[in-house]
Amino acid sequence: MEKKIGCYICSGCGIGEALDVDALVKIATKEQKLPLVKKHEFLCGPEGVELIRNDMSTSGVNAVLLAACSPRVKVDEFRLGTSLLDRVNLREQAVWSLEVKEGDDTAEEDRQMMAEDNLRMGCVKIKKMNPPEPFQDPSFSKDILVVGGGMAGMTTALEIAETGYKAILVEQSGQLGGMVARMHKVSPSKPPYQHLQENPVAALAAKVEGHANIVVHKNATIAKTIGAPGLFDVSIQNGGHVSQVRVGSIVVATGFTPYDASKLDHLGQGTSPDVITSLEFEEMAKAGQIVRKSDGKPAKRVAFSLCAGSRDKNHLEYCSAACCTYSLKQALYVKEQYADASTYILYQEIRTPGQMEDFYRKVQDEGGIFIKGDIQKVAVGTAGGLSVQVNDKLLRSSETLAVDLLVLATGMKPNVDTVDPNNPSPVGVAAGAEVKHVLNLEYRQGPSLPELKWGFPDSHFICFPYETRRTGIYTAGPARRPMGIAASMTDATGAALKAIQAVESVARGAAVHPRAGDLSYPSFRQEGCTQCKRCTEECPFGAINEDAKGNPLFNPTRCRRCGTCMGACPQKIISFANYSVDMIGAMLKEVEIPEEDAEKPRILIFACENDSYPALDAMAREGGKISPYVRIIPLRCLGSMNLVWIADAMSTGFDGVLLMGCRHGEDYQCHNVRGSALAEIRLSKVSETLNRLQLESDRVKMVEINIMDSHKLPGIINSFVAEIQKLPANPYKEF
Amino acid sequence: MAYDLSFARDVYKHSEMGHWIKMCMQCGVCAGSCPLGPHWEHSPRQLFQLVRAGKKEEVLKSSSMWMCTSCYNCIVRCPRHLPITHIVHGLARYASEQGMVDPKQPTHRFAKEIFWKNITATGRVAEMLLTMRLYFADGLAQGIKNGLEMQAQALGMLKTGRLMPLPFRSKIKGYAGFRAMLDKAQELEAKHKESKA
Amino acid sequence: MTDGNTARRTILVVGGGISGLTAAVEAAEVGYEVILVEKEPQLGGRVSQHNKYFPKLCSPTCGLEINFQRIRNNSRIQVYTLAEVETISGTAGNYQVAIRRNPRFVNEKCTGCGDCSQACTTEVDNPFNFGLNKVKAIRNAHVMAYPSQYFMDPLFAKTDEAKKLVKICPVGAIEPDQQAMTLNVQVASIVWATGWTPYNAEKIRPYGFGRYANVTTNMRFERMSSVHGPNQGAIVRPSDNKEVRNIAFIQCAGSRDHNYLPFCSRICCLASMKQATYVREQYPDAKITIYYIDLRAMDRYEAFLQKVMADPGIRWIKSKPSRIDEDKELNPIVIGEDTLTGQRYQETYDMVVLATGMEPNCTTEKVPAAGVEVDAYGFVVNAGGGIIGTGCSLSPVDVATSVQSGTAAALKAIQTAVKGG
Amino acid sequence: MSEKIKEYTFYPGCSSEKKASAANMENSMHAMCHMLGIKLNEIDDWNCCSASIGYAGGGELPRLAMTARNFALAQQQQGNKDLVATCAACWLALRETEERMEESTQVKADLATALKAADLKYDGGLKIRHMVEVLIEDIGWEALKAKVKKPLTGVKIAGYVGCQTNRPFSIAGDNFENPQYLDRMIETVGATAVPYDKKVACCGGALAFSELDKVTPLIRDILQSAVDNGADLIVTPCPVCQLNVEVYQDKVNKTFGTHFNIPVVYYSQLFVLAWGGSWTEAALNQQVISAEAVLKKFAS
Repeated sequence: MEKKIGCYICSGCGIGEALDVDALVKIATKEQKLPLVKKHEFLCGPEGVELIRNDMSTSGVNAVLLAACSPRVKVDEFRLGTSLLDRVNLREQAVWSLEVKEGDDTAEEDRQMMAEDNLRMGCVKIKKMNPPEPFQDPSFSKDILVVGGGMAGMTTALEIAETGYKAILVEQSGQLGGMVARMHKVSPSKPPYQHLQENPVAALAAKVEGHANIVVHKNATIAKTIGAPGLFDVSIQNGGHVSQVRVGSIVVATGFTPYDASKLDHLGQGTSPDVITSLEFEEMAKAGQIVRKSDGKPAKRVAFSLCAGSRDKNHLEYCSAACCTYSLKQALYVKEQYADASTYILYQEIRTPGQMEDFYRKVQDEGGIFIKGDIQKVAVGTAGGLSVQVNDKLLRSSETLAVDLLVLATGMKPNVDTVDPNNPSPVGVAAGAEVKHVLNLEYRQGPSLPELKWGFPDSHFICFPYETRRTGIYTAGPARRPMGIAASMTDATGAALKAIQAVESVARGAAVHPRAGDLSYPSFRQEGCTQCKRCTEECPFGAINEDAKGNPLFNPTRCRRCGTCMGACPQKIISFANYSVDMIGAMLKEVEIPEEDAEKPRILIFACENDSYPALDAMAREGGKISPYVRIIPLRCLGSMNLVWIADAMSTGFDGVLLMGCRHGEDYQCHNVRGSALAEIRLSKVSETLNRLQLESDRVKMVEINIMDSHKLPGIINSFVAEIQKLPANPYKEF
Repeated sequence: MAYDLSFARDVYKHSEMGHWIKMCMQCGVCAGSCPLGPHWEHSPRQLFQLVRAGKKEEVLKSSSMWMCTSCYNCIVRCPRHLPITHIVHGLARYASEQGMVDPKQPTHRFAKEIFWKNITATGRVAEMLLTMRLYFADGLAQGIKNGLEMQAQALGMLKTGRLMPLPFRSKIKGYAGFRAMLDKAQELEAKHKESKA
Repeated sequence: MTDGNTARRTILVVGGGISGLTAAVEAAEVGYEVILVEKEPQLGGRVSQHNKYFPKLCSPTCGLEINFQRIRNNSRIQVYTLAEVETISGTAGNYQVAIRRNPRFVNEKCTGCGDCSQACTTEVDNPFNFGLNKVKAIRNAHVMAYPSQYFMDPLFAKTDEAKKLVKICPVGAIEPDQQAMTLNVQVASIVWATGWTPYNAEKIRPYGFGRYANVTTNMRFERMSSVHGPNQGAIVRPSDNKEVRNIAFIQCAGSRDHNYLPFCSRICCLASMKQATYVREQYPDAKITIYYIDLRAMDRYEAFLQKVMADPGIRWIKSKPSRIDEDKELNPIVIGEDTLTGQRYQETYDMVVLATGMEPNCTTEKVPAAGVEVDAYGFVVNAGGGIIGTGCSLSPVDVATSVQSGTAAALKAIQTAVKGG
Repeated sequence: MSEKIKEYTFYPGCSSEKKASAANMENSMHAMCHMLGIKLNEIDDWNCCSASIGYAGGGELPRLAMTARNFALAQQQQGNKDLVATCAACWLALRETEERMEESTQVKADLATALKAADLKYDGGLKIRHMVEVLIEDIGWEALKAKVKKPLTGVKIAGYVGCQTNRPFSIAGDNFENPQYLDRMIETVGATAVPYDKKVACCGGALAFSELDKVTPLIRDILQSAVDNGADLIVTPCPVCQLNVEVYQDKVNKTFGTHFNIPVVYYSQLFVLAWGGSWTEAALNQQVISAEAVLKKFAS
């Protein structure tokens, strides 16, 4: 269908007073040659919207350019049923952000110029914009693979099945239940938060195994996972037998391994058979008799050493979250068996958050003794058992306890293979014949999930805890963060939702987080490719595989639509229907560059639309004023910034370019994980470009902008403009 | 060996409100709430941890529980609702029963040897007698010295009709029953202790 | 308003804080219809009042903005602000809910131009900043508020000035005569995400909040530290606006305490550590003291504890202070016992921040439906059924756990819809 | 007068006996109650409550039994009329005994056995009241104010609540850290309540007997704060507080070189005076530190 663009310019909210709207109409009509241009004094009002809708139904307008306020407001009003919609920000940028004193003709002229340039860029953009066609494949699957048959995995599978989807549960061992199956009882999860609860594994396993929507594979591992969300082909290996399933998404719930106690000599491990781990203690309690391992005598005096290997820079640096509570639980086991039990909790900090404080009190009420201190020495006791010397911090003395058992509350190490995201291994290197990876992904960036820290495979563990950097693959339970049983079950339920959401989004051809619902995805003009591999290496989500020659093999359903590949590509072969190197290049070239002697520099700002752009809006709302010489182009992510645009800007005559992106580094805020970091790396190469153009490298600068930095923006922008003004004008203006 | 729980268990059972000691979470609120804080050997919190650690000597010989003014600040502020005032009183009495209290401990001497005898002798306090016994507890010479030091106070009270000049008072009418009741109560308490032990 | 088929796929989310927002967008992105009800004029809940998140020290506004973006881009979510659930009847799969929509006095024509606020001369205590400063009686709660539509204080709406403002608005958005109305909806399931209120520190009498000018609370401190707060982010003593050279944070102010909130509020330790970094950022030489019982930096937050502990200017005293006094210069004096040295202390500070905990809103605003179990503290206990508690309705939790919980609640709500009860 | 006589069972306690340390409290209480139409029926042959220092010699049961005997006599003689105490320690002992009987069936049974040895029994159900609660709850602030004939205008008073009428059982639900009732009483009689940061500080209680040196600094602080805040007078509801703070002023002055000479009176004395009572009716003649300079002009 022929694109027919309607352009609507609002004169409300002071736009009409500040700007020559008729001149704007003229630019859209005469200069940009848009077929239908109208102005209205209150475009978002019922009459304004009706005007547009009427044109769409009667005049065949199917692409709409609105020149009014920020695209972040009045979204509901302008939901017009077309994907070809763009908004030119006149109000916030060209009116509110500029200081224009009454009668200052120059300032008024500058303001008008900014508005006109904004409109020009909008016109070019809408012209270049094509409707995204959602990616579809008739062989999409909505089934979901769950790896790991412990509490988290079983819960995930059951929740998926109960919602009406099919779950394929793969468990490495011969039975379901995982770590919890080896436990005696579990800690309280319901009021009054004091009583031990029966082990839930058997009941849950029976439900899972009996569920019509769940297929269970035991003694099975994943030999290979190829494909992408909706189209994952998973090879399930069961002994010598390999079966293939196609699934839409995957939940990794492979749990944890207790920290290796053999590394805990300093806590007495190896001193005596009576020094055991909490898991061994669970098994002993489950078997029925709590006894000294050395001689089988009743173990009535039991000490529990918390943080055994956790919160320790020589071992696990993090807190394993559940050990306090499960040690408290184990103290009650002793009490259950022996009325005259003596139980000692050797702790650093008791961490029983929320209502678990009641459980702490319960254990005290049952006579549990809490000693804040470190184990100094463990020796075999004179009458068997152990003598444990503790640096008692509350008594400020070294004390020795006689106990029958010392239980080391070893922490949790996630059972998931991760890879350093900054050095992803190429295909084939890490994936050996021996199956030791959870998913064995056939991804160009390696068979493992990228880690964030300490081997945990997520990306934004505060705001978007389920997101790994592999689209459609979610983690649940202790595989992604140390947690206890109740938390794992909640976590598993959430992961089930994310997995379901992924298959439903894929079915609609829509992106998942963070550009949820986006139907666009990049296409690759393969004939232009020089096999430089930048796109395949840089995609933060590993969406792009490679063929043997190094050509990119793009997987649309792995794509999060950030455009990092587009920014990476020196050949400009990667484009979205509605976002491309060509489009942004054409927009910036459309800006009118005043003559060199006009003393009106032009500064281009590329602003990340997630944080910087909202901050610019907030600045405008708060009355912050910036130089009228800047022209702002929002980007999906600074990762999509292509260096060609800098060259284009310079050759067009812009005097400077300012890049505004999110914080990167360890505490990164980039929604696409690596976008702003990659932009900075690319920028380090820009001086080369500038040198080639014989320009000062100071002309291009990148700043980290936080969404709350609205108050800092005038300073940042205006001082950059001032710096640029100190330089001679860009000599390319004349060309 | 520390943290042998036999002492703690004895205290839990036999010291008034002693079982609450289990519930202390060692936060320290009690210590800063006590008006006699500067004079403590151990704050209540420390006493409780020492009890749990089995430090019998240290606990029972501590002067701390004799420093209680019964102001109840610790009780109302304790986040675990431990009846600290009562626990401390209980420990004081427990120490006394075990014969572990320094015979010169002034509050012990006053409370046990003078006050309790005074009230149980007649059923009511005889204030003048109480005062005299107190002053003369360390012998005649010290008593006269004490008395002279406090002469102004006593005279003021006498002049305003707030001190009975006679040291002795008559028993309450139902004294026989009162005494029998106390004996019975003591007997019951002793019996409970045996059965618990 | 909803036909039967839609109703069977509609989920009501009560509460527009981080848990409710999450439940709403996650369910909508699966493909379900969502009605999101929030009692305040804007979404974002307690999170929006925070200056920064721990452990990354990034702005919560960033996390909220992406959620608002998800709402803007998703036509399946219907948001009602200034709205409260009055009654719930029916059963799982088929609930009838009466929603009271309180008047905003500014209709949807509002363009957010701000002319009315500028013209308005009446100022009121700013509830968003806990009354620490004044704001116009017609306004937006804060610059990033969503929706950006203005609102008017109900008491102001009755005044003559409010009527005069009608003419100020170029688009006719101001309606001081707006009345509350009831909206009846039919939904399959309900996510209860009404969150929490900071514990009223005035009840903790030994600490003197409310009597002593320089004793404040952690939530007030968040606002004081925010660039959009009452002092544009300058951390100063409330009594005289002087620089803060010596500040103390008191943990478990009200929490883990049978006199107040017996449970642990979970987030306060980390919140105070975070606030210590605010102080450090503004005052490189300031002395900071944190009084605590146990430092509860759970799981991966341990790294944040270690990071803050690396600051040599922070003293950590394992002690729950007994009380606070005040000297003649209005300096708070913190009194207690250091449990690791056994020494009693009496320390004078410029300012003391009480790390108050979370009181579940379910205690004061009970779920208006039969059969919803709550525990002794007023937290909802999920025991199956079509009304699903989430986030701080269930337990005092941090943002990440709220997101986790909200996502899980979305699935349970969808399951109810799928099964039809 | 149409007011109905209100009757209560009354437990005065040892210090309120004739020629005992709190005789001024006792005398003024009777005058106050008379003016209010309150009849106090004293328990015949009551015994000591064992006070806060009784624990060293008496175990829990003997101590509780002493109060149980008072309960039994009260019930036997007066039925279940509310049992009122004026002394802080006495009231506390009554409340504690009541509480422990409620908490433990064992304690309850043991006390019954002990009482039986004295041919007594207690069926439970007595309501324990402090005199201040009677004034606030049964008479009411309005009525207390309405009776004022000679408002104590211009007198600046520090309301010293002390410990045991406040903790752990607060009066009429008032606040532990900053109770209001005493300041309100001061305002009710027309005087001015000065701000007083030692309002609930401890005077040392019974330790004044055995550890006077440790207690005098506490008393000094209580006095110093009252004087610093401009008080002419200290008022208190507690006989131990009154005794320690009044009688030991001399000792404090000697020890610390101070010059305190501030009267310490009971609330009952203020009410009697303000309601038109005489100096003697208010028992103000029984002060060790005379209040004449401050209060005499209001006496009828």
